[in-house]
Amino acid sequence: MDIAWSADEIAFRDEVRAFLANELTDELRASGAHMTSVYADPRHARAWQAILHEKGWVAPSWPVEHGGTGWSLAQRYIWQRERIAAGAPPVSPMGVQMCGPAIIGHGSAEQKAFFLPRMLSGEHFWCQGYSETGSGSDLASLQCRAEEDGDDLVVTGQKLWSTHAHAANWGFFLVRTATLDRPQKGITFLLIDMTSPGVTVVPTVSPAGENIQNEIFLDAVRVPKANVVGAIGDGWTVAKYLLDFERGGAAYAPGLQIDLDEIEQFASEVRGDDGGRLIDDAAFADAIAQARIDVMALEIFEFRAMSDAGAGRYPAAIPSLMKIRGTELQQRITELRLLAAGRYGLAYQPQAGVSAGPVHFPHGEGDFVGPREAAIAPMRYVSERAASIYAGTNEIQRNIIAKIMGL
Amino acid sequence: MDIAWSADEIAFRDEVRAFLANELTDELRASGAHMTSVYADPRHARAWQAILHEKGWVAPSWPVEHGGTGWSLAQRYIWQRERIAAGAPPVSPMGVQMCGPAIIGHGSAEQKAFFLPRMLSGEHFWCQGYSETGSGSDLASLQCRAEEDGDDLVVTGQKLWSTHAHAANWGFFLVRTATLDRPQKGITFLLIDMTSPGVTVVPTVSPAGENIQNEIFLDAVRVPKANVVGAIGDGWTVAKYLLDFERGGAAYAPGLQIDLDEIEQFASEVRGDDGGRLIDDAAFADAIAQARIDVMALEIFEFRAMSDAGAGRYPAAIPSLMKIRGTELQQRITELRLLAAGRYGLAYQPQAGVSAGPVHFPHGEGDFVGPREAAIAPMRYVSERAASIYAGTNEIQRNIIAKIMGL
Amino acid sequence: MDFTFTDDQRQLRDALRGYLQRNNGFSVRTANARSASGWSESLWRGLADDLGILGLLVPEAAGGVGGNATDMMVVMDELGANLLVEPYLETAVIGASAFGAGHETELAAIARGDLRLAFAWAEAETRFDTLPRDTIALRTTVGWRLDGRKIVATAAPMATHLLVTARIGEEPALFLVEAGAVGVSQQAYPTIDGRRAADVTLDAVALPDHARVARGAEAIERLCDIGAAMLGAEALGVMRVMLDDTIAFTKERRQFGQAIASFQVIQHRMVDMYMQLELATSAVYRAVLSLGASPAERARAVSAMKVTVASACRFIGQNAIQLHGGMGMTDEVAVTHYFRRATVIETEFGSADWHRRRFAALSRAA
Amino acid sequence: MDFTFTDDQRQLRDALRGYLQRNNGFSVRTANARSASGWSESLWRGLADDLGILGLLVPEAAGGVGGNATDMMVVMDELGANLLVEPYLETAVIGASAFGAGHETELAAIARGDLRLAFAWAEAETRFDTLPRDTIALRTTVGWRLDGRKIVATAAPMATHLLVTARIGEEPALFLVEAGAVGVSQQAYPTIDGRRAADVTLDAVALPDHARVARGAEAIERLCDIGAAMLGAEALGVMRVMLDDTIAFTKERRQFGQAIASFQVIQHRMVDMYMQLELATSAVYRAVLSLGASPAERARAVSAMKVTVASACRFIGQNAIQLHGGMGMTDEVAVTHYFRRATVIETEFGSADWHRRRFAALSRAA
Repeated sequence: MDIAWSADEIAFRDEVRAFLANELTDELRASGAHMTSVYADPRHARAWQAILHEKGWVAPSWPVEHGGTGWSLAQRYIWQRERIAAGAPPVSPMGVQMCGPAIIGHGSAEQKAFFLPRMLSGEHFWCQGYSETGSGSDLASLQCRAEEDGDDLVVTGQKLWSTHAHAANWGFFLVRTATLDRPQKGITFLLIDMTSPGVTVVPTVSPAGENIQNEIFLDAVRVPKANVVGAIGDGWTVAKYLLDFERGGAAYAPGLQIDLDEIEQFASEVRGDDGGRLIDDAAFADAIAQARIDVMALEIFEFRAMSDAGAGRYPAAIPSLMKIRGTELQQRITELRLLAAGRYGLAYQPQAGVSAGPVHFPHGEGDFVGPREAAIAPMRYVSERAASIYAGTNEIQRNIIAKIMGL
Repeated sequence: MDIAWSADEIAFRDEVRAFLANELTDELRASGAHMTSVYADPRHARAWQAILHEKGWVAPSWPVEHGGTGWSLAQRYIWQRERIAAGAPPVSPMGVQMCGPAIIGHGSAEQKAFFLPRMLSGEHFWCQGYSETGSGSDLASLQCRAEEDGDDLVVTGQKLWSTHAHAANWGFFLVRTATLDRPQKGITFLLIDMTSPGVTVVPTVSPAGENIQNEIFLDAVRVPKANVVGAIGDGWTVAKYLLDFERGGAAYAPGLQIDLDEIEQFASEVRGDDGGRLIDDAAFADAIAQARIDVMALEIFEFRAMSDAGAGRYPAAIPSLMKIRGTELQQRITELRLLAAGRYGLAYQPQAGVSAGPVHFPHGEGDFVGPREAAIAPMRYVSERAASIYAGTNEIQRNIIAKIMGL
Repeated sequence: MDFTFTDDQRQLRDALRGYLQRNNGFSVRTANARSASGWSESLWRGLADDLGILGLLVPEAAGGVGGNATDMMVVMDELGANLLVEPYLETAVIGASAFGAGHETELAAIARGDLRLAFAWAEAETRFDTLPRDTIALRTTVGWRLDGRKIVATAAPMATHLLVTARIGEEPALFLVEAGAVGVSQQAYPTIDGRRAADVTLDAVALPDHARVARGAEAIERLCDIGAAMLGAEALGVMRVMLDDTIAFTKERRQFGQAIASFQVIQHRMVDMYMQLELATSAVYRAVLSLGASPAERARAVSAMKVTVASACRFIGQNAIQLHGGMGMTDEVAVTHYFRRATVIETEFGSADWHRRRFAALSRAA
Repeated sequence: MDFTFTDDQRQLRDALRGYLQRNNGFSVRTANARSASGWSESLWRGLADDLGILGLLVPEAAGGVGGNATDMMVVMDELGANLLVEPYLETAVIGASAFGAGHETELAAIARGDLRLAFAWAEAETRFDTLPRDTIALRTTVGWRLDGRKIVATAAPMATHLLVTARIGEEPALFLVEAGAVGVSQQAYPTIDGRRAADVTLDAVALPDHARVARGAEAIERLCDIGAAMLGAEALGVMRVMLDDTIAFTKERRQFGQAIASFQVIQHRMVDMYMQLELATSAVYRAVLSLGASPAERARAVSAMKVTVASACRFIGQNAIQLHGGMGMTDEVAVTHYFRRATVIETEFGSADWHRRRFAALSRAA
């Protein structure tokens, strides 16, 4: 066992740092640093992706032949860590991390040739069409129907919680092409041009007043069968492949460490309850220390998963354990951020941050009151309640782990 | 609404205080103050009961005609509070609080005339025979059998977790007299002379090394049918009546307040982590304050339940809510006690306390090291893990409440 | 000792509940909150004229109802359950409690609905401390001159007058300031619960002599304790709705072929929410019934309550969202609005940490 | 970066596991713990002669194995899983780490099993602070004189020698003292986890010059950190058994017609126990792998670990008892013994509060 990064890994880290120092503009840094949720706004995300594309670093986890970087898991972890530390906005995950692997694993040669380069370049900006009104955690119960009609599938239905659908030109969807004995059967994985006739995107306003998610209405949308990934009716296999693709790559800890750094920095500048600096307040200092300790344990847990995956071992419960713990700490840290903000944490001032979408509640423009950090705090707190809900609620994750434990 | 005690209630409190001040001997006080679990040792409990019997205060919740005090719920609460504050040992609950109500509600005139006076005087010291190896939370599944044979029932089986059975001369049992469609049917409530041939009591050693609970083996024990309370086969009704008897009388808060007083007193005498007194340590002071705040809320919750019960209202979920919250705080406070004890909390020194039964682990006699409070702390911590298990685990209580909530 | 409501209190609650259902339904309330002013004049008038509750704490001699703290608790609970955005707490609770003899005019104006108040106590450098630090009142020949800056004064943008804390030398005091007075400027913004607040700058504001409404630290602390206690009562209504909505939603919502309320983990979570609500209710009763007690006893009960209520608001609020799943993350369902109100209540008049420490100090002193 | 065990380490673990199953089974271990001496001479000899692990950290030149910290972690984990009561940590970990050049004799005696040590660092007035306060070492013409009193020195009643911290003026130092030396007296007692400890009085104890084994605060803190890290490794074994036993018990135990492991609330509780164990494991790995780092980095990793492990010990321990129901409240089932060991580990070498504060101070300084 060895906890130190190797000389090669350190050299790689330095290369990454130099790249980030050179390429990040002030505007991009601000966009990464003042996010009001975990999502960057699409405009900056695309601008940053263009820079990465030039360098060939958009999709580290992809195979090299499709444009991946050929990095080890450790290098990928280092990249994420440094990227977050430098304040760069994240590349939108819907294309590169979610749809890309599906195409790579189950797509046709034509699909790979057409979609993957455009995904890397950012020409295609992707959204996801999975959840429905009656199908959240129980995704397999989805009802959005696609009927075969010659060379096309005709899709009618409704999708929810589609992040950035309002800014996307392509979407990957799960639709029902047949109703069979098990709900997982008869589902098809389909790529839809979001400019197709019959596609309507309606903004969903989040509790924080932002339009990040959307509803998508599909009304007899004609989609060529050539856009089916895998076989018709075999979409569940594709969707599961996608979930398994990034094993060993979970990296919550780097972002959480930066969050804590920001909060500590802020707390060293404002007054605490006992008259001194907030950072010197015993209860607050205790809470920060506990959060740091928790993040440290999570970080090593991530290292261990990475090391095990590298050695060909990867306990099935790991992704669910990571998701639960990562999001619990993420939410806990938004609580600390809100606590640090004190009374200014009550003010609704999305204009102080960089929102991932249009803001729909009444709010000011330009100037804001109090510190920027305090203005962002309630946005983050409210937005991050979603973290324990999306991608399988933490209750569902515990069900999954219990099953793996043989209970 | 009014939170103040009335003048009458205050006068009653003063009467109680005067009585306690006069009657409590130093030995009895020590027995109450240095308990290693929630149980007093039988010898002191009986000595104190004799004093109460003379005063007529053994069974406040009983009807006056059977020897009750005729007190209001508020007076009963005041009595408990003052009794605990004065450090008096509790009277054994198995007779007066558990078996007594069953006899009062469902017993024959002969049973009342014979058992109730002896229960009050302490001549009969009672134990309970409910739980079995396979029947803990699922009490109705009990298997201990009683066969009818002329005027007798012949009982064979095994009972667990019988508090103070080693010191009892009478026991109240649930036994199966028939196997019917529902497990609750065919159960009989039976009073058994513990000196009967065929009764064997085997000590159960607790994790803290004490013998408080026991196993009871019944091998063809002949019990006159005259000792059946209620009808043969109707024992479940009697057992449920018993549970309902003390509604509105829950009083965890008074004892927990005294516990916290003791811990604060102790913490003001020992050193804390930052060099000053433990009580001045920020983290410890915070934890104590939180516990006091929690106990305050519970106290008013108890007052409300008492007030509502007095007004004829008593939501069905109340006993389960009280049990959960009372035991959670009870356990939390044992954690604080252990924390206060510091390193001396590791030492196993039951000889520093007054155990409710013989101690079976190797330990010293007489002299102990460190403060007495520290020596008792680990005993209490370990013993009180039982609080969330006995009388229906807290998980079962939540099931009960969920059902009442209509879930 | 008695914890039952009187028949009058039950009637008051029922009347208020019916009125608000008719006049402050969810869509109406949301529209009011998002309007330019952020509140409804007609609803305010209704509280005064139709219900008479603006004067609930105003003495009968001054045109009010002369009600007691328990009456007000009943009202605040219902206002919480209906997410009222109008400045009732600031006006009818804090305002009515601030004015004593000599201010009958203001009390009457409160009861009539002509006065809308904001309580500007917080400053950038005081965090949750109750007393003023950088807002200074100076004696002038005709009265007072105020200078300073107040932050996040809730309801200030919709107030006719501000109750401003300032210190005269070392003595804290409370001043009544017209919102439009010369030297008063506001930077207004919404709060995350759909209300309005402002940072208020006071630049050589000239006030008449009788503008000093109260003096001394105890007077200000008492007002904050009254405000916190009644905010706690409001929280009970807010939390009750979240629990009821969550129970209803989980009974309706089906996943994997069954209502999610049938899953044991979900059931136990809602049991714990119910428990938190009962404990918070108990703490609020004690705080409200202690408002007339000695300052130390009052403060201790209020701080204990605020800690208990903050924890309940967080637990019930977060779990209400969690159990609503994705639906909890849209602005369309009422529960998200209650969640945000609960989040604000958590730290209003001091965070749980602040009150726990105050409680500990008071307990030590006792 | 690499978090995999070597083949040698896996073999070591398997060999140790098999040996302890044969020679330290639950009833044997319990009988040893309750015997007059509280430990087993034959098992101790076996650790030295059959397994060779008493010298695991002793350099090969001194007759040891020359193993590293990861090797020791593997061993401690297994000892935890088997609830060893013999003074292995005190002797083979702390002792072997305390002795440097010039103490080859003692190192060899450790490896041979001839030395059994106790680490007497705690004093009545220092709570969890690592450094001595009221134990004083004075220079004499031939060596040292020790006076003072140590509390709850675990393993002292079964030790041949004590490692005693004392201060020389302001400088802390570590001394090797024969357990039977003139002036050394013990008041011995069991601990709640079935081990033995003593309060040790040192009354003008005369020591030779070379009895001073180490000097300076850093030397003592390093020893405590090594002890805490390896105690953390032991905790992993203790917790793993509790989790495994609980899973097995809940799958077997039936109530209301089904295995209690089939109830969702019970399942999620065990998932959370598993989570705590994984996080504790991660924290222990970091602490153990940081033992050779700079003092600040080592201390930070160890304190973080101790907080994480304490919380895991409490959560897993309490829930293991809870899910065993009444069975968890008897001395007969193994889980109660593991629970008591876990409870002791929570505060050994400092409570979670103490380490959280140390961590915060170190983080601030960094």
